Amino acid sequence: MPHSPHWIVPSLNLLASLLLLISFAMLSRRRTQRLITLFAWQGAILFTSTCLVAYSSGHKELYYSAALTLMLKVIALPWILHRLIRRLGAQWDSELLVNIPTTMLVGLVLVIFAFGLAQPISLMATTITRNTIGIALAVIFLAFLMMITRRKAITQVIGFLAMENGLFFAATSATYGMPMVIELGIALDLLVGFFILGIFFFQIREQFDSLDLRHLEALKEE
Amino acid sequence: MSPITMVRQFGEVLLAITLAPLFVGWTAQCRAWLQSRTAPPLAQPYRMLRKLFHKDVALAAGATPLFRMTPYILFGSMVLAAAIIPSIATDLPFARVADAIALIGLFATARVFQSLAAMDIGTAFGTMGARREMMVGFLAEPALLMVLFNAFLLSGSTALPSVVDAYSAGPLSINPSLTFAGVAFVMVLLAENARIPIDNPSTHLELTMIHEAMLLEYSARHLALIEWASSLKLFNYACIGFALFLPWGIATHGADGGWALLLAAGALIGKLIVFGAALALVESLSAKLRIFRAPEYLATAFLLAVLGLLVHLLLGS
Amino acid sequence: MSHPGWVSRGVVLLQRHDLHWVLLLVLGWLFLGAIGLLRPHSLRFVARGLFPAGAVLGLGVALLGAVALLAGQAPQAMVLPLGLPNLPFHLRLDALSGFFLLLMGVAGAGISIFAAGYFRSGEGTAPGLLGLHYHIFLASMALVVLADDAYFFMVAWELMALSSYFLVVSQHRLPEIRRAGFLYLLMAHLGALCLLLCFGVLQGGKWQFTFDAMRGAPLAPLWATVAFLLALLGFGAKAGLVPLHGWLPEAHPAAPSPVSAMMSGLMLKTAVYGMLRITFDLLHIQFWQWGVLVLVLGLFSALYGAIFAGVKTDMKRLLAYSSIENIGIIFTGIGLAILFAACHLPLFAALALSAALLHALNHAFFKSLLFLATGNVLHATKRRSLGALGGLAHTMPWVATLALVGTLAIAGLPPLNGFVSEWLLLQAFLFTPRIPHPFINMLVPLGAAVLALTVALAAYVMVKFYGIIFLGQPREPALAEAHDANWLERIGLTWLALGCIAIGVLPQIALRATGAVTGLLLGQTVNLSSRIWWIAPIGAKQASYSGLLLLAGIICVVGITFVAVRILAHGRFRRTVPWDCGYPWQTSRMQDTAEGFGQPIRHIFGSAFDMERELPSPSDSAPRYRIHVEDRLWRMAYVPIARAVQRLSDSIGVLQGGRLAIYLLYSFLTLLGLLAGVL
Amino acid sequence: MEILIVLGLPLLGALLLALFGARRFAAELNAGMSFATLVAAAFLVLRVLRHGSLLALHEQFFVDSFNVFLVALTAFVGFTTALFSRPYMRIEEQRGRLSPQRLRLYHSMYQLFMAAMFLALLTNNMGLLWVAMEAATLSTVLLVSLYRTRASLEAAWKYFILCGVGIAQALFGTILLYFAAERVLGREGMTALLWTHLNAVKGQLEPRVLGLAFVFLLVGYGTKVGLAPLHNWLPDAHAEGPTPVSAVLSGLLLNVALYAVIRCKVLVEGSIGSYLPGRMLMTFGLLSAVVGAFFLWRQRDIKRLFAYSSIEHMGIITFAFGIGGPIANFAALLHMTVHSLTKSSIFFTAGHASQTAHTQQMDGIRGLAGISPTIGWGLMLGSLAILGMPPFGVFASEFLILTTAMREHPWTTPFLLVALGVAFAAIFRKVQPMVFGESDAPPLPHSPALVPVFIHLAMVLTLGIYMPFALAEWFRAAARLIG
Repeated sequence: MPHSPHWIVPSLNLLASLLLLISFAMLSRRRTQRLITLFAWQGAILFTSTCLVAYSSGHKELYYSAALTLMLKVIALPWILHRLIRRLGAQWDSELLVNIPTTMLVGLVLVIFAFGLAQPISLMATTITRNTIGIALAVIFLAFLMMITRRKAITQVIGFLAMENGLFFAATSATYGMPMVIELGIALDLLVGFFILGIFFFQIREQFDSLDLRHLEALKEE
Repeated sequence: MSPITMVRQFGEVLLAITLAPLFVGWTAQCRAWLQSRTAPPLAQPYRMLRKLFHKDVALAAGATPLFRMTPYILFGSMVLAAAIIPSIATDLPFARVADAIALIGLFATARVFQSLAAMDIGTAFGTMGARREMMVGFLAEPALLMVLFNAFLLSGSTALPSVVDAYSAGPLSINPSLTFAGVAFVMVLLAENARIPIDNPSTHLELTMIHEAMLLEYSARHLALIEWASSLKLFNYACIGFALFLPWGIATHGADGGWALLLAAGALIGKLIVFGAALALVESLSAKLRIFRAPEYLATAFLLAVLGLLVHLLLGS
Repeated sequence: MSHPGWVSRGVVLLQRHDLHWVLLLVLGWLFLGAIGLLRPHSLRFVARGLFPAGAVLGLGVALLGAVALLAGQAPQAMVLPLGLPNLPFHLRLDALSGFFLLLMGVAGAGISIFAAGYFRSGEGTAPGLLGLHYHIFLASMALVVLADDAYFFMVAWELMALSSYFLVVSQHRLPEIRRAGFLYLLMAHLGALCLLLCFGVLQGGKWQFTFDAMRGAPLAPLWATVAFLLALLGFGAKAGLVPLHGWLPEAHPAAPSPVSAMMSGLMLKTAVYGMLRITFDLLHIQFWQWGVLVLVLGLFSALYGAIFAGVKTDMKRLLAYSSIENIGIIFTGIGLAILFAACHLPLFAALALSAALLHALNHAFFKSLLFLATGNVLHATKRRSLGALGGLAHTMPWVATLALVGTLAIAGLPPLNGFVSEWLLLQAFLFTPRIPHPFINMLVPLGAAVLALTVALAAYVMVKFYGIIFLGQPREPALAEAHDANWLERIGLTWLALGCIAIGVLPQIALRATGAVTGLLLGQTVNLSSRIWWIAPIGAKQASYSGLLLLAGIICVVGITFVAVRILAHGRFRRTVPWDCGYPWQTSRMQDTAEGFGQPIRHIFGSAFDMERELPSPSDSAPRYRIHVEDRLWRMAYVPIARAVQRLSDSIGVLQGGRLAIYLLYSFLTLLGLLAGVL
Repeated sequence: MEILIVLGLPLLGALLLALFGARRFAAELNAGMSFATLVAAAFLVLRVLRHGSLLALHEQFFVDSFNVFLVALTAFVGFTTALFSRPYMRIEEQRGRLSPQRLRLYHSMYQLFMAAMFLALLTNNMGLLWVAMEAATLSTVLLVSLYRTRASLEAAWKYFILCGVGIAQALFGTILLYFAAERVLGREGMTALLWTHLNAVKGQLEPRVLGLAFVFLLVGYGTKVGLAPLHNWLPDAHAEGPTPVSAVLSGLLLNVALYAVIRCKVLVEGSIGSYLPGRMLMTFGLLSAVVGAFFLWRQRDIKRLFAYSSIEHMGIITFAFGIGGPIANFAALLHMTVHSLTKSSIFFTAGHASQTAHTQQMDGIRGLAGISPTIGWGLMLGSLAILGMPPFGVFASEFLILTTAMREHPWTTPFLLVALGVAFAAIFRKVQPMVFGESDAPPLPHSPALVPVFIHLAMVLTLGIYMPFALAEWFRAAARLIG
């Protein structure tokens, strides 16, 4: 175990709490562009925390995944998203299914639940980041909640990506990251999936000339 | 089987064949007296038969062979029944052919043939009569079976000779269950033989008649045979009743020499005279029921028989 | 029993490979069906060629069954290298299966011969396909009684249902026939599922699916009862026991007449077989409560069937309800047998069981005969409603005569076969007071009364059936050119009619057959008197009956009377018109109708029906009387179930509301729920 | 070696078809590649039969009796489906519903999908399993939306989001699994995600963590299995995609997803030693069976109908796995096999049926037996088979499942009865008028390729009355493995 300076752990916890904060912010934002920005911030924090973990724990391969995060989640995806919404003219996210205060409350409950779940795990964890597992789980739940409460296709995708972030954070914080092969595979899937999404947006657009999910409720048991 | 048993058998059958119309005549006479009419002579049924036998048959156009066979089948089955029922003696070689239940079956066969024949010509009345006859039949049979059940519980057998033997072996006593059964049996007898209150043999009022409606198309010898068969039926029922409820005097197994037989014959005639009178009395006292009341009437008979059954099982004799 | 030498030698020869022969013949049936596909559209090839061959095979099966039954050797077993791993197909031929093979073979032969003459081209399915289904049907029924393990039994059982379904819908262009077929297959499948569960209980947790293992496995009383109830459900559904009878009056009329005959005469009996196999063979204990249950169900079905047969005006529907009645009688016998067996009165149990078995055999004969006869009427007149028939005795004397035999037999009249079994059953009832349970021994005798009522009602129904179809005047002019059965059909009908007479006249032989079965199942047979023309099942003193002598007696007396009348009187007669009651404008439409015949029954048992009447008003110029009688149980049992399913499926549609967010919510809640669960 | 071929051939096929997929011979090429894969799979099977289970490439790949028979099944159904899709897609093209470009996409994606499934089946690495499952989803999303109609887009979208989210849960489950394993096996040599190693040490894995992990894995992969209430994507995707895709989705993808669930169940049950996972599976199974059955009752669209029937059957299989024990597992494996064979054949006939009638609405499909007997009787026999009518194999497995359930968990049997009964009524009352009755529709322009249908049905029939010794042994071994 290489040396880990005393300031590492507090700063990691700080980052983690920032992550949680951002998730709540995403939950409360209405404008799609804001969401994308927040998503990018989330990626950035993830990148930093991963670097810190890599530095402190001395697992070199974590740097690669950090780099991967940087490229993918901080630069590539937000950029593409921005261009997308500009092309699709979908900057404005209209109403939510549930009003914001309620969402917040539910989110709060979820966070508590997540911490409760993570308790046994973090007790066992040997990593210096053990306390952040609960936060990772909370981030996942909140992303899930966001997907449920949003109406537009793009926002759902962002929620999906946020969930991915949460997972990544969980991986790094619980186990110093998965083996490299898996990381690559995951990243690849993410990328492909994202491209498919892009294709979708245009197809949906040309069929429904809107990304509002209300048009996507035709298939049901009448 | 020894010649004496054969003689007994045939003697009984002949006795039945000859006595049956006489019995009907006697009943009619009693009725006439009770209704203070001048009675027809006792031998009136015989004259009737003789007249009918010498007439020509007027056969309806659409009649099938079934129609022409039926009178013979009716007569045949009734004679056969007479051969099975121990009216004067129990040791009859032919009695083993059918027990009481089979006897009911035999009567049912006769009934079905008569109804089919009645439907054969395709007149409105024939079918109506057939329908009503069958209805009375399916209502009467359960009651009759319950009556037999009573007898079986007492004697442990449904073969009439054994029943009689069993009774006469035991002490002479009126069994409570049998009283119920007896009443039920009489009611069934009235219904099955087209007597008041279910049917009236001496009317041709179309809307109420059952038995006569089935005979409308018959004439001459066919009619004679049918009439004879129905008198035999009444006679047979009476004999079944005697065997079940008043078996005294019937020459039982073993004790059936010539004198015993004579005695039995005398007893039989005596019972018939009394029964005929009683029958006439009942018929004169009661009024004919509407056809739709028949179910209630027969249900009562059934109920009485079942009561007898339960009484027996409860008192456990 | 004493055979002449050559017979016994032949019997020995057959016994040695009895089961193999049977299997060979059954495969022969399948083969016949298969080669029918070579020229599926040639009626000549299939009908005139294959069906008679099938009939011959049927006779062979019957012979082998009889050998297995009467030669009284040990059961033969055999294993085929098919089926599931660890569970190859087991076959077994013992007295019970032998009896039912006999039944199927004999009656099936008659039906096949008839079918050879019956099928016309251009009626629904191609003849080749029809032949395939028909012979698979026959073979699967034989395999059902031969099967000796649960899996093979179920396979044969469902194969039977499937092939008969295809036969039922052979004229599938008519929607109502499709509906009937659907209802039939559905009920059959549900019943099969119950049987599946029943075997699931019987396998005793050790996955021993062979019947031998099940015989050995002891069951707790509770489990045994569960198994029994499941079996009752499953086989009751197949047998058409009320209230599981819904499919029967639909499917039997829908099928072509030989198929109706097969279903009613043979297929229902496989349910009886299964009931006996499980109750007396596989389950090692019985409880008297079971007996009471079966008895009550049986009596109820019997009465119910008889009542409805009385009011129905479609001749095949009428016969279908009469099948329910007869099945009810058979199950009454089984119930009595269970009751007696549970009370350790094996002799009386044997009596009741012989009655049930014998009635199964008899029903195979007379019901098939009558269904085939209706087939002839259908072909000759294109009419199924009694209201349009009448007077066919003049135009179709063969059918009329042979149908008369069937009518008298099913009406339970001596000296024909129907009477014998009912007589035996009533005899069995007479001993119910010996049962050592208070109440039961008082109430069960009433069952005898219900039975008597049923039998008498059957007579009523049959008078209606025969009288209205064959007697009277033709109700429609078209009936005048109705044609009689062709020679193949005559052979089939005659064969079955002879069966009715033979069993009725010499019931002793049939009793020997059933005796072998009761000996196997109860270790007890009714007492078989040495002379061939008597039966006295308990003892000559209790009761005895002789169909032969009864018949001889009637014939003698009738003959003597006839001759006497000719001698003493004369034989002259002249034809005249019927008496017109002083109303000379009578038409054939003024005869009493089938509805009219149903009237007393509607009057007496009115509460059993859903009736809708259409009465003419007195001032009606063209008065019409129409009455429609429906099965009340249909409304009370079947419709609610269908409604419940409909409602549930309507309400469940909400789950698929089309909103992605809601779907996500489902999975989210599932996740949280499970997490809370493991926490 | 065979493993690499089995994996490589579809990838190669995907590449080739991406290039030539628009050409005339593309369909034949597709079938050819599938056939080659089938041959390779056959060799793999022989190898396993001869030498037993084998590990390859640093233990990254693993073949045992459980997955090898799924590999064989997948290759076989993949091949027959390719055969079927040749004339089917040709008719679609003639009808102008698809352009050659779309066909290119279709063909290459088809091969890619096969490759993904083979990877999922063959890999020994739980992480790779996850990757492969995700890849399988991604490759089919575009197939579902192949027609580019509003409905198909919507279906594909829902499919993508629901399965994507589900898969994400599965990833978290995998992470937890890794987390638990790492503390026993350590990070070195990357053995901590290899199923064989995990299986070896499953006794020492931390129960609570594995319990949590199983929940996430079950919800994740269960979404792809189509377990209620996670099933909502399934009917839409099956109904709106082209029929061959519906066939492979229903016949293969669900199996593979269930395979993943079962692999996880083995580990978890070994670790926490309680019946909790089994009970969960049983509950999910029963729920899916009942829900699926009642959904069946209200269907109007033929492909939707059989999609729901897939949900019902997946429920039954899951239930059987939940019961556990040699017999139930055996039955479940058997049911997996016969279900995928039967259901794919049904989809073949259903596709042609709807082409004949120019509609997927069942009210519009009538009298198939009259128009073209092969389609009609194929549909009738297939439906009877899937409804569990003997002598078809589905009955064999249902026989074992029901008889086992009756003894081990009697309380479940009423639900099973209701599910099976309602499903029977629902499907048969729809199929009967489609096959029988009158119709005046003209037969298809291009002769339908129903050879696969009858091959499948013949195999199912055979399994019902005779099971080859090798296959039985195979199932037994697999059943023992699952425990």
